[in-house]
Amino acid sequence: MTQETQPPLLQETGIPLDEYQAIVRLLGREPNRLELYLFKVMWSEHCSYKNSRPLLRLLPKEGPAVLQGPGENAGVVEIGEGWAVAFKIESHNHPSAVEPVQGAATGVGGIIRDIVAMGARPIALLNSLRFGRPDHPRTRYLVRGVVEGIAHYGNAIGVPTVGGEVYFHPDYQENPLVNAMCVGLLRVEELKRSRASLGRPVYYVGSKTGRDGIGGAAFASEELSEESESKRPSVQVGDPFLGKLTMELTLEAIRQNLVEGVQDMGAAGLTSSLSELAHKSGLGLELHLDRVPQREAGMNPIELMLSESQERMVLVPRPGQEQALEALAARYGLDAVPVAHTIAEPVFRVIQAGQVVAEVPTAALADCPTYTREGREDPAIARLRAVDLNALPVPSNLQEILPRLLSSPNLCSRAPIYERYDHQVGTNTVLVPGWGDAAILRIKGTQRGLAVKVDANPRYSKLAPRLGAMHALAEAARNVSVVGGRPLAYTDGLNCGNPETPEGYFELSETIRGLAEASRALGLPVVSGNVSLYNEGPNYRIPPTPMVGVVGLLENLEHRAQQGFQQAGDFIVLIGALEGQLGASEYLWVVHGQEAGSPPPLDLAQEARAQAAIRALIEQGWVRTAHDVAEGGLAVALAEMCLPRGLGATLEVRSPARPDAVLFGEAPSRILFSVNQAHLQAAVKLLENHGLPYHILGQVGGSTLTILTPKARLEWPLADLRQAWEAPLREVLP
Amino acid sequence: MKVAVIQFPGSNCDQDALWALRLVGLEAELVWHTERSLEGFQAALLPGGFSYGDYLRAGALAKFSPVMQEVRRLAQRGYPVVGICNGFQVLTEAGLLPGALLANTNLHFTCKEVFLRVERTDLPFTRAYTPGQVLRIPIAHGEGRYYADAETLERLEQNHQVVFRYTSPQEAPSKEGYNPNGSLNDIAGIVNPAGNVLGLMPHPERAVESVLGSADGLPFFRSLKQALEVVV
Amino acid sequence: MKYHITLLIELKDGILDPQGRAVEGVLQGLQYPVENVRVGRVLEMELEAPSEAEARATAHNIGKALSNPVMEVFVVEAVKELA
Amino acid sequence: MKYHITLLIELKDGILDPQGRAVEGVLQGLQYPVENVRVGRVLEMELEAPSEAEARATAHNIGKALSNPVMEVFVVEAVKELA
Ligand SMILES: Nc1ncnc2c1ncn2[C@@H]1O[C@H](COP(=O)(O)OP(=O)(O)O)[C@@H](O)[C@H]1O
Ligand SMILES: [Mg+2]
Repeated sequence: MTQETQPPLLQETGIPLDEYQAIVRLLGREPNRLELYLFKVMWSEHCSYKNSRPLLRLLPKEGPAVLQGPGENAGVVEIGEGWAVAFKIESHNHPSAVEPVQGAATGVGGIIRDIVAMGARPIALLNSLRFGRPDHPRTRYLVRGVVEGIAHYGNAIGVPTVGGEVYFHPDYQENPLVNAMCVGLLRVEELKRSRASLGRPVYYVGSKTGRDGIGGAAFASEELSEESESKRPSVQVGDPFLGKLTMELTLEAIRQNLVEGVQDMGAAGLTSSLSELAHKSGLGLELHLDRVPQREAGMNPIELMLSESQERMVLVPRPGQEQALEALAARYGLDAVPVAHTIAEPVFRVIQAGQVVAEVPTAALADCPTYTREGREDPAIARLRAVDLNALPVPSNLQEILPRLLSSPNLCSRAPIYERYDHQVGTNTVLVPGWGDAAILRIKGTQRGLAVKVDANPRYSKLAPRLGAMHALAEAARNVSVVGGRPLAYTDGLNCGNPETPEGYFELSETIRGLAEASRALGLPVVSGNVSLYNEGPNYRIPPTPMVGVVGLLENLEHRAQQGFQQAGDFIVLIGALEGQLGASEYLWVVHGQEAGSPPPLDLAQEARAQAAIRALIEQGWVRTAHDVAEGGLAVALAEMCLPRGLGATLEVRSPARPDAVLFGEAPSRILFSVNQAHLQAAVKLLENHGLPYHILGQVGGSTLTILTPKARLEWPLADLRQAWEAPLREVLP
Repeated sequence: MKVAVIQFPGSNCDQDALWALRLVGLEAELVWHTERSLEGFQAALLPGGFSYGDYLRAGALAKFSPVMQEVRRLAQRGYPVVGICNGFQVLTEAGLLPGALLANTNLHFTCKEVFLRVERTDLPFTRAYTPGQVLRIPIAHGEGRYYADAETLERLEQNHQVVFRYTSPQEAPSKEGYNPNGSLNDIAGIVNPAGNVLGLMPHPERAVESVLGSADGLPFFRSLKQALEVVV
Repeated sequence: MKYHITLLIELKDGILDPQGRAVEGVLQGLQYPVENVRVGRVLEMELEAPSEAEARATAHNIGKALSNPVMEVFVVEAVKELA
Repeated sequence: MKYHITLLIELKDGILDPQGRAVEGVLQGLQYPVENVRVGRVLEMELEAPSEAEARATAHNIGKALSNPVMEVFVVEAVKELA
């Protein structure tokens, strides 16, 4: 059959013929229009992971602390004293490209509901953002909108936004990335899953259903084109006020032990939340559409089933608690309606006005065919990676390079962004944005704390997807370690291009393989995540962007580190090599205008030792200032340690290597820390015992950053560095 | 000596306020906005957050909540009533404090540490401070620009009703840049003429433990505790 | 009877309106010859009332309840009977 | 010539209006018989233009520039010549 001779319904829904035939096989008959739409959304990439599921199996998911791995609304990890953390990352790239404020806001609302669905109280939000060139007006429009949307929702619902990262790169110009991560805290015994027992009423709680974002999940799986810009589904609007009430109602119902199962209503709305609830419970479900609270008159079954109206949850009361649940909802002024009930026959049955309007086996909706494809590296990327950088001239004036790097949009101060986020509501934020490589949250009533960070370097991943993914996990974990947290597990937001092209599939597959390898080497399981594919502009793919969110534990909060120098006279020690590499570095891009070479090699065993060593130093109480050496290299890392408290440093770096590689080159597994004289020897001994190379570089003090190299004395007044570092993002976000 | 922490739909610093009050040993309980009686409470705290989503105008819709009648009664009878951030906005909207809080001049929500000078230490909220003491306390608001007409402003100053003012840190005095929202006369917090109803934009409950970066808000709650012990 | 009500709530003259200023800056940047830009709110709603006069009176009360006399003024911009 | 322009920017029908809903809930709680409350923005400004027709045309362009076509619609509510 050709395109023209396909049944009109296939053209309308965009379901490929082979999938349609699979549907007919599963049903044993032709589906009706509504049923076909149910398949369309459930078999979309966003809901079915049809291109990524076989690859995701490669990721290690087990660990002694893991209570819930991938497969539920969020992963859950035990942290001791009866507590556990639930966390997950979620993308909202396409909605944010269409309407940045609401796209970002509803992304935050959605990930919060996933955490609440596990029975956890959200205690922290993070976000990972990618935009195009900062001087482009559309980029400014997107940055302002996205930041406003995140602030609007997170601030109002009262969950602090404690961290994140932003990267500007021309390959995101048309297709920005907006991923939000949420971390929640729960008592182990209150862990909830998306489950219902037989014959239970299933309650719809929260906001009414309107024609919002019809087909959003399917939309998320299409490339952004001129056409989709005009096709714009009706935009979903976030309502943090109702979101807050819905969240409090759900958590209170769990605390009072009124419910046996919880499920959020996210992408693909009623269809996905109810059919998955039934399927995971090994049951069927009968849904009465007439009972669904509706905001607009005259909504048809397809609209009701596909609506992505926000601030809705599904609660399954325990037997006898129906009235209590309804009374609780009334207190919050929310709708709580038994719209469905579970049945033994494993089918998803939709009833309207007494008629069955759709009936499909629950397993069929879940059993989307998966695809394993042929991947092939884009030869252009391989060529870029092979570029010889040794021939690059060493700049004559090294002095002027540091301020230039500090004012690069990827390295400059993020304060104009995080100042707009409430990062303290909840009074648990011990390390606020700008003061550490990871945020720290305390757990009230214990000595414990959590360290959280999300990370991904698009340049590394663009030039070497597998190595880049390994770096992403290593760096996120390193950031958690340098504040004193022991990494427990991670969540990953995989943002890639079109998997139906060999290049796109190659990048997705390499990224996951890299993550898997780093996971095993670092002993970190993945407990949740998200895949967002088809991220492309009109004539290019985004770089594969694996946003890795790591959560770590501090057993004793007293022992933690921040990034800024705190005490004049302290000695400054570098763990790792003095020299970095130019390949894929920020320096190479900013100063030489090139994105080429290979990202630095990564020795995962040394990485693990470096992280263990810095944690031990912090745990001993010897180190209270530590910072990892990342983009921009040694000089930038040192400046970042001077700026928080305006305390300078004088250091000597003696290396025969080219000075730009020493000062600005990049390499993993490198950590700077400061230590007072009394503990210097012990600290050094500890590094030796861990088999780590190290260098004692100098001392803290003064109001300049001074670096003595074999050939030159470089001296920067901190005031100048601060100015270079603080100005650029203020222009984008005044 | 029990403090009622009023929960409007959308309040989100209610638990934080409760934590801070209990930290100094005060008895405190959450009270849902539909309650019609504050019997048994000797003080009320209106916490920060986004009551009714801050829709229309921050604090504008919360003033219609049933519990506000009782808050008003408590205030009239001379009991301490505190509004922090959104709570301050509610108190001005309800007419319990003069003036209004408008959008920050930078037009966006701003969360950061600011410095405050304590202008009065004879109040149930400030007795544990020393006159002129400079505090380091976070703000987190989008509509915190204090405004009142010239006459009201004049009266506030003459009656010494300004309790907290934005200022620069002592170690780095500066003439500008310290007022985060464009408040007239650098006003961060005011009190009614009787001295028992106080509103402030900064969050003392976020600065009650050194682990949170500052404990400069602790004396605020200690003062309240002292004052309430005297009431009994 | 059902009436459609339009209510405007605006900042009083003389009160700094940073949003208005920001919009003015944008428009002037686009070469529009504008001045004194002020940004306020418009509320539209449907109201049940026995007569237009009563609808107007109720609208007035609503405007009073929803505006803040310290810095705002309100206008009942329109009262239209609905079919 | 100088004209006073009033521009209304409102959410499209069908787009959820959380503000309107919250206001509606409060007004109904106060026993006002209202429904379908929607909250939008009103912009007032002074505009230099050679004629009323041109003022109106410019106001239209301004409305286009300031509203978000994904979610909003605008109306040029009034164009009045100033003394
Ligand atoms: N990249 C990934 N790595 C690990 N787990 C993943 C990944 N992507 C998705 N998952 C898991 O697959 C499940 C389905 O994800 P998703 O459809 O995003 O959930 P939800 O509908 O709750 O947003 C979740 O348990 C999620 O954690
Ligand atoms: Mg979910």
